[in-house]
This record gives sequence, structure tokens and C-alpha cells, in this order.
Amino acid sequence: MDKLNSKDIYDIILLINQYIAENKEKLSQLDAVIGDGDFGTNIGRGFETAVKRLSTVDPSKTDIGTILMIVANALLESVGGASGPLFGGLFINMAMSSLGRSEIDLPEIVKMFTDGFRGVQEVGGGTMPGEKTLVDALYPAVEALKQAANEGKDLLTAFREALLAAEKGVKSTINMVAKRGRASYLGERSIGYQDPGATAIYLIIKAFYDHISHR
Amino acid sequence: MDKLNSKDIYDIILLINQYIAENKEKLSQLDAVIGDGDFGTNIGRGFETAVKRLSTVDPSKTDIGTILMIVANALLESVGGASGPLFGGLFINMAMSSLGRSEIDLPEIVKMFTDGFRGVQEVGGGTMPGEKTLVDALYPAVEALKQAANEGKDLLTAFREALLAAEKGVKSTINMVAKRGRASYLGERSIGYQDPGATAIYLIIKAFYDHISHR
Amino acid sequence: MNRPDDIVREMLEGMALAFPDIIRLDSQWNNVYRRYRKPGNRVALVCGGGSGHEPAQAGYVGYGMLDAVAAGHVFTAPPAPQVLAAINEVANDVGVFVIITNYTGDVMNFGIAIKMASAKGVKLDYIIVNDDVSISDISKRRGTTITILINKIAGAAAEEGWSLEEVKRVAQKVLDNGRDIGVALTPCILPTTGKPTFELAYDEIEFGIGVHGEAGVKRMKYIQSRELAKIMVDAIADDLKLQKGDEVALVVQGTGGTPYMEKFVFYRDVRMYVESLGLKVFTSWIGEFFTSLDMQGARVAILRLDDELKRLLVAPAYTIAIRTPGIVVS
Amino acid sequence: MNRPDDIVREMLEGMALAFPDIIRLDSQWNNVYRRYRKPGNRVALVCGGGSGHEPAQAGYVGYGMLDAVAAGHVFTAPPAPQVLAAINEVANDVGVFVIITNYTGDVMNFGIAIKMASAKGVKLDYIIVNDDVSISDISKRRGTTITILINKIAGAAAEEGWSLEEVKRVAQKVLDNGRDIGVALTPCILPTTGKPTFELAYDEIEFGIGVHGEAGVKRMKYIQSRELAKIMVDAIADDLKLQKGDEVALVVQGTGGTPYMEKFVFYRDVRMYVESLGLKVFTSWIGEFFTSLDMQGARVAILRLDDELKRLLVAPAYTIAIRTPGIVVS
Ligand SMILES: Nc1ncnc2c1ncn2[C@@H]1O[C@H](COP(=O)(O)OP(=O)(O)O)[C@@H](O)[C@H]1O
Ligand SMILES: Nc1ncnc2c1ncn2[C@@H]1O[C@H](COP(=O)(O)OP(=O)(O)O)[C@@H](O)[C@H]1O
Ligand SMILES: [Mg+2]
Ligand SMILES: [Mg+2]
Ligand SMILES: [Mg+2]
Ligand SMILES: [Mg+2]
Repeated sequence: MDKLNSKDIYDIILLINQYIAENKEKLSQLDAVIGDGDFGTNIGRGFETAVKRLSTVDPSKTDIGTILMIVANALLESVGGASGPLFGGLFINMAMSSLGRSEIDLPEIVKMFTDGFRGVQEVGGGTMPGEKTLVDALYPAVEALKQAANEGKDLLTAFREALLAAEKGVKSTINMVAKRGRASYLGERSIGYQDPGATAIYLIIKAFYDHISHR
Repeated sequence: MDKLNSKDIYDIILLINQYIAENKEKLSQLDAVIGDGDFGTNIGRGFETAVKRLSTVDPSKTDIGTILMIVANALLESVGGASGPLFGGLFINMAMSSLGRSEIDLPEIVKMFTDGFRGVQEVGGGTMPGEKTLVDALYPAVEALKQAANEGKDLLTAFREALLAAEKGVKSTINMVAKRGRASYLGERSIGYQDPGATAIYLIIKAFYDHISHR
Repeated sequence: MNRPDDIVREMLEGMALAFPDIIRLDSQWNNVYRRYRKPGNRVALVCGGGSGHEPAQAGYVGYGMLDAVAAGHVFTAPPAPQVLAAINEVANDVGVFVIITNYTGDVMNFGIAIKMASAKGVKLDYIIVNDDVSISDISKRRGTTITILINKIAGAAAEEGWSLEEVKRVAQKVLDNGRDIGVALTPCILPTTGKPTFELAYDEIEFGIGVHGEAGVKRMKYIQSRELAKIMVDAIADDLKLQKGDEVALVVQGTGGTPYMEKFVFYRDVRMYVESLGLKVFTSWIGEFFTSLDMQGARVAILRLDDELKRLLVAPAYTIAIRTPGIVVS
Repeated sequence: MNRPDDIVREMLEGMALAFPDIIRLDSQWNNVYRRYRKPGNRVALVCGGGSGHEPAQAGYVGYGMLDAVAAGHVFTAPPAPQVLAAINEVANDVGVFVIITNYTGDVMNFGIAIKMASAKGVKLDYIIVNDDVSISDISKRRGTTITILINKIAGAAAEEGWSLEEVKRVAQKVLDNGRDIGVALTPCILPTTGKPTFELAYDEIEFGIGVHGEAGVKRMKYIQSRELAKIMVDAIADDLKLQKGDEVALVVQGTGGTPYMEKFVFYRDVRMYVESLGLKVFTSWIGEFFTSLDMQGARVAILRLDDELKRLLVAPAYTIAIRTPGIVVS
């Protein structure tokens, strides 16, 4: 029971798309202050494309990896900018980790997210926490999942802790100086503003948590 | 005693320049609403040029017509737009009317202004009162001077009445539909705004009146 | 910008520094002449008007177009003595042709200059351009983009050695067959006062504007580029009574502050609508030709062509802003 | 504008309608190719990036410059699969040279595409352009106007049949000898959100901006064009260690919404200051080359020249935005 199956992942993707769409303007606004203002529009278009392509997919007959690969390709092909390869890299690695699987348990989920995180790091050129990027939300969330799994907690608790960690991570970006991406041009002037990429990661984790808690 | 001599005319020109300069922004603002916003700058530059050229002129050795011709040429050469020829035409005719004279009395002043008014009308293509132009201030002012002269009133009274007439004329432009110049493109939408050219005529008459009343 | 009063002179100095092979500046009057005079047995073309409409008109001085331009202050017709100086500079035996935009100030100052030049025996003729279709009273219509097409076509004719009468005839033909209309999405800011020329809400369009930042003939709610293209083209097509099968030149331009992107989106919409009416597009000019400082907006002009106009339209020209063949957009 | 999401496609359609002799549009990807392919024994040049910088880069496709451009959404690097499609379209035996502006998104997407194309056996090399002098950390410097000069000079070399190695060498030489800097007087408005990209008071200048409406490296009080010219030229001259007697090309441009008038006033000030430093101006480009939507502002770029660069800079080109000889400003 304490697993996620293809249908769960499918529904979670729909929920991610909904959350991103609802926050499109806000995400672009965050990007406008320290970047170029396109983040919400672009990532929004990406998940919209993903969901459109998934509409012809029957989750009961498709493995998790394939579903996530469709998402990854949609993001890679339609987002562009920095976030296209970054979120694309996240989902490609998550897909590779779950290819052929129709359900995954918490340890497998931890592995999937760890692989995804490595994908982001690779594309980003070795991005580390503290550089005011989406890594500042993703890394603590993955760590929280890992710890929860080690402590034998259940799926819901694991994602509750991941969500709290992601939220704290997002907030922590406010006081950071950007070291990567467009915001880094501002140097010290980037202090005081929240990173849009990290905010999107928070919404993704939230979709996982909300789905699990409501099913 | 109830005459204007070369020195009076010279000082009146200085005063006109001062009044126009003080109201430059306001005149441009009036023009911006129903025209293209350059009137104050242009007419300001014109009188500034006139005063600069007059600075080497000794009014005690120069006739009224010559002084006014210097003003007319400065306006014609440096103002441009519609107001350059219009105010240039006003001053050319006033100059012609007073060439060789070192003082003029009220009937002569009336003639000088009547000639000036004709100059404006000619350049304007037969502009009549009621078309929301400078004629709506100039025509009643000239009529008031004429009537005062006919009734044998003194110079100061004549110009007080001319000033009141000009002021009334300026106000009357507010409710008119522009029929001439750039404001006429607006048609009915020109209603509600005061004509900048008429406003400048009011300032000119006011300089005559203020000079006479203070000397 | 440095001192607002110097802006026109400094701009013309910049143009002369950048294109010393094309123009020469008379800085006493802010008049611009061809670097190399045309032969004396060719009609000389004089144009001018207020500044703030660049590349109009100094950008059109050169081979195949204008010989002299009198540049006034921002949005201010040049004074008559300045125009007279421009006419005198290029006066010759075969004649001077003066192209005047229909604004009170231009008509007055150019009119006085023409009278004075004629009185001194200069052979000349002129045209008053009133192509702006947004005003129904034809005598009040303003001179806009068709002025540039007259510069081009009459300029090519003059370069070929046509007589003054013939140059005037072809200029009149362009005027009879060309119309323009403009809209603004923002006002422009006068460098002299630092103030906008009118107030416009974010979601409003000022329809039927002139080129001086003066308000237009009506105000409407924001509509899409496609619908705007239709309304503007219709206004011109009705007035010119364009017929299916007519061949036309299309001019689609920004108004000085319009981004490149919007110009090409709008061009696409205009072109598609024009073709849907059964008109044939012979050539298109897309860019900035007769602007209003930094205003964001668009103008459309259409010229109905015959073989004579087509040939002269694509005849060689070498000026700062227009070099044919091949109008370049930058 | 119609639907914000369609703006890039519709713009490219407009360009293809207006210049069917120069470009061809692949509307599946919003890739722009030359209308007529270059011979297969010539190095092909691929460039691209987010839109909103027009005429960059689609305006530079054509004879003597680029072969393919991948146009992303507004201010958004094109996705890697789109870039890959552009590379594949022009791939040939002698090689593909890819010109990348140094932005995270461009570097990532072009980088992935290059890896994928190489893996499939396409012969290629690339350059990452980082010419924006306002950032002191050289690895972070953005790619701006020098990209266009590389398009021009490497494009001329490729057209002459140089090898991939030689094309790369001359591109690198342009990068080593060229720098750019920009300022904004207003932010730009994103068509997708309708919002300005930053807030700027009327009397403030944002100094050291990129080309995406992102805020610059510092903010300063409004100063005159003359002083601004000095600060901007000095920043470049110091970084390039320009010496008295050096010959240079000067690029002075608006940022999309800058009125013509201001460009020429500013050009005059830049040129006069550059000459006062004892530099010799070989040629000037004045206009709009790498813009930021409707932003009002200015960029200055200087390229130190030798005989090789001079020859390639004025070599023939026929694109929408640049046609040499004779850069045309419109
Ligand atoms: N090198 C990097 N590593 C990780 N994340 C990055 C990196 N560079 C940028 N980002 C993330 O990408 C987000 C911006 O994405 P996007 O708006 O698509 O970029 P751009 O518009 O600059 O191409 C930032 O908020 C940040 O979280
Ligand atoms: N035909 C005319 N007759 C009389 N006055 C006129 C006429 N046309 C315009 N005016 C006056 O000129 C003033 C505008 O002058 P100006 O700003 O120089 O014109 P523009 O900028 O249109 O060339 C108007 O306020 C009006 O009083
Ligand atoms: Mg962004
Ligand atoms: Mg005016
Ligand atoms: Mg004016
Ligand atoms: Mg971007």
C-alpha cells in the first residue's frame, strides 16, 4: 500500500501542472526581479505540453519510467532557457531510475529523486546548495526523504518532511547571493529575493505530498 | 504724455519676453493637450532671440518701427511652426505701421494694432474670431482699443479695457471647437481646453498695460 | 541627450559624421544637403519640416531622392528664412520642386519661402502632401508617409532628367494613389519638456494620429494586431477605392519606439489581410520611415502602382535610410 | 500583438513574407534558414537564442553571414532538440560552426545539442561569446553585440571557403578584440506578462545591462549623453587596452525603443570621444542590432581591427538587417 504506482505518478504530474499553472504569474514575477521574467511562462508551457502528451497515455498500461520520460522530453523540447535542460535533466534521470517499474516503494523513490538531483547538478555544472538555485529546495527535500526512509517512516510522513525541507530551502534562497544563472549578474543586489526555480521545486514536492495525503 | 515712445516699446518687448519666459512651460502644456506641445518653447526662443538682438540697440536713437522690425525678424527666423509666421506677421505689420516714428499716440497705436491684426489674418488664411486661435484674444483687444480711442479715453484705460477683452477672449476659446491649426484635427475633442496662442496674446497685451500703469 | 535645445543640431552632426559620403550639414540653419551636388540640369528636390520624425527627412537626402532638407526644431516647422536658404542653395535653371507636408506651420513657412524665392526669380513648383486618411475633411489631411514615397518617386524622376512639370505630375500621381493611417499605443515624450504629449491608458489605442504626438481622431479599446490591421487597411482601401487585382506597395512602420518584433507581426497581419482583398503586393517597406520620437504605435501606407510608379519606386537610391534595390530594415 | 504565445512565430512569418528571397522558415521549430543553401563545401554557421533581440539573430541569416538560426521564445534559449534540428539541417562535410551567447540557458541547450550532433558524427566546433564588459568575472560575461560581428566576419570567412579551424580562429580573434556595454533608461515590457522587467525612476540609468531586460550591474543618476559616452567607451577601452593609433569599428545602437534622434546624438558623442583618445574609426554601424524588446537605452561596442578583420567586415553580405557595403540605418 505504501507505494506509488503508475496511476499515482500520472495524477501527480497532472497536479504539478495545475500548481505550476496557478502560480505562473508569480513565478515569472520572481524571475523578473532577479532574472528575465520568463520562468513561469516557460515552465508552464513545459508541463502543459507534458500533460497534453500524457492525455493519450493509459497509466494502467504504462510503466512509471515511460510516463516520466514523456514528461522529460516535453520539458526538454518545449521549455528552453535554463529551466528546460534543468527540469528536463531532473525528469530524465527520474525516468531512467524507474523504467519498466509499475510501482515503487519509498527506498526506490529515494533512489529516483537522488538520481534526479544528480541530473540537475550535472546540467547545472556542479551546482551546490547555497548558490540560490532550485538546488536549494531540491537537495534538502531529497535529504529529508532519505532520512525518513532510513528511519523507516511511511510515505506520507516522508513527503511531509520533504515538503517542510523544500519550503525552508525556498525561504533560505531569499538571503543568498546568486552564484549561478542570470541572477548571478546582480551579485549582492540579488539578496532579498526568492529564487523562482526553487519555488517550482517546492510546488512539485507539494504535488507529491498532496496527492499521497488525499488518496 | 499719453504716448508711447521708442524706449517704452523697447521696455515693453523686454517685459513680453519676461512674461513669455515665465509661462513657457504652461504654454507648451496648453499646446500639448490640443496640439503638439512645442508652443511655449518656440515662442520663448523667439522673444529671447529678439531681446538678444535688441541688446545692442539704443532705443533713444532708434525709431519704433525699427525696434519692432528687429522683433519681427527674430520671430520669423527663430520660431518656426505656425506661431513663427503668425507672430512674425503681427510684428511686421506693427513695424511697418510705425517705421520712422519715435512716439505714437492712442489713435496711432490703434492703427498699429489693426495693421498687426490684419497681418495675422493674412498669414492665417483669413482667420476669424470663433475658430479657437490667437485671433480670439487679439481681435477683441484691438476692438477695445479702438472703442476707447473713439470715446477719447486715455492710454491706460484703453489698455485696461484691451486687457479685459483679451482675457475674456482667451477664456472664450475654452468652449470653442478648433477650426484652424493642429488643434482642429481633434474636432469636438478640442472643447474644454484653452488656446495657447490666444494665451500668448493676452501676455503681450498685459505687458503693454503693466508697463503703462507702472511708468 | 545633452541640452534639449541642441538635440537637432547634434543629431544632424552625428548623421554627417556617420555618413560623410552622403550628406553635408549647414549648421547655421540645420539644413542638410547632398555631399555631392546633382548636375545643374536636373530638377532639385527640397523637403523639410519639424524634427522628431527621423529618418524623415534628412535620412532621405542623397542620390535618387532629395537634394536639400530644412530641419526644424522638434515638431516645429522650420522658419521661412531657413527654407529659403535651402531653396537658394539648390536653385538652378531647370527648377526646384518643393515637397511640403500639410501642417499649418509647414504650409505657412514653406509658402512664405516659396513666395520670396519666386519673387527673386527662382523657378519652382511645389506639392502639399495630405495623405492621412484618418481625417475626412481632405483639405485638413496631414502629410505623412506618402511624402517619403514622393521623395523616392519624384526623386528618381528628377535624377533621370525629367522637367519640372513632369516631376510635379508624377508626384501628384503618387499623392492621388497613396494614403496613410496611424495609431499610437503610447504617447511620445518631448525632449524639450520631458513630458508626454497626451495621456493614454495601458489598454487604449489612439486611432488616426498624426506624426507629432498630437492626439488622434478617436480613442478605442485595445484590440489584437490582426483586427487593427483590418481596420487600418479598410480605411485606406475605401478611400483609394482599391479594386481586386490592383498592384500596391505596402509600407508598414513603427512610430519610433515600436519594437522590431511587433512590426513584423503587424506586417504579417497587414499583408495577409491585403492579399485577402485580392490586392497584389509588388513590394513592401518595413521599418521606421516617418516617426514620432519614442512613440509606440504603427502606421500603414498603401500606394496603388502602375508601371511608371513601379519603375521609379525601385530605381536606384543611395541615402542614409533608403537604398534600393532592397529596402533594409535595421 | 495577437496571442502572446504566437508572437515569435508570427514575427518570423512576417519576416519570411517580407524577404522570401533571403530566408525560409521551418515553423515546426521556429528555425530560420537561408532561402538558397550555401554550397556543401563551405562551413555552415548556426546561431540562435531567445527572441526579443531582433534583428538578432534571424535578421542575420543570408549570404555572407549565417546559415541557420534557432529562435527561442521571448528571452528564452531555444530547447536543445530545436538547436539540434538546426544543426542537422545545415550539416555537411566541411563542418558546422556554432555561435553561442554566454547565458546559462543558451550554453546548456546548445551544449546538449552539440553533444548529440557530435555523437551522431556531425563535424562541428563552436564559440561561446562573452563580450559584455560590465561584468568583471570573465566567465560570467554575457554575449551581446560582438556576436553580430562574429556572425559577419566568420560568415564572410566561411563564404570564402575557409576551413572549420580557420573560421574558428578568426571568430576567436573577433572575440578577443571586441567588447560591448549597455545602459537602460527604461525597462522593457514582456509581451508574455505585459509587465516591465524592473522598476527604474525617471532620472535613473541602469548601467551594465544585459539584453534581456534583466537589471544591470549598478544604478546611477541621469547624466548627459556626452558623459555617458565617455564612461562607456572608457570601460571598453580599458578592458581591451586600446592604444593611440588603433583602428576600430564602432557599433552604436539603441535597445529597441530608443528614438532615432537619440541614437545619432549619442553616436556623435561616442565618436568624438573615441577620436579624442587617438583611435581611428574605420567604420561605424548605427542602428538596432541586438535589442531588448521596447527598452529605451543604448549599447556601444568597439572592435579592434587588423587588415584581415577589416577586409572580412566590409565583405559582401545580403541579409535582412545587414547588407554590405553600406550599413543601412532605418
Ligand atoms: N547552473 C544552475 N544550476 C541549477 N539551477 C540553475 C542554474 N542556473 C539557473 N538555475 C535555475 O534556473 C532558474 C531560472 O530559469 P529560467 O528562467 O529558465 O532561466 P533563464 O531565463 O535565465 O534562461 C533559476 O531560478 C534557478 O533556480
Ligand atoms: N490659421 C491660423 N490662424 C490663426 N492662428 C492660428 C492658426 N493656426 C494656428 N494658430 C495659432 O497657433 C497656435 C499654435 O502655434 P504652434 O504651436 O507654433 O503651431 P504648430 O506646433 O501646430 O506648428 C495655436 O494656439 C493658434 O492660436
Ligand atoms: Mg528566466
Ligand atoms: Mg505646437
Ligand atoms: Mg509644432
Ligand atoms: Mg530566459
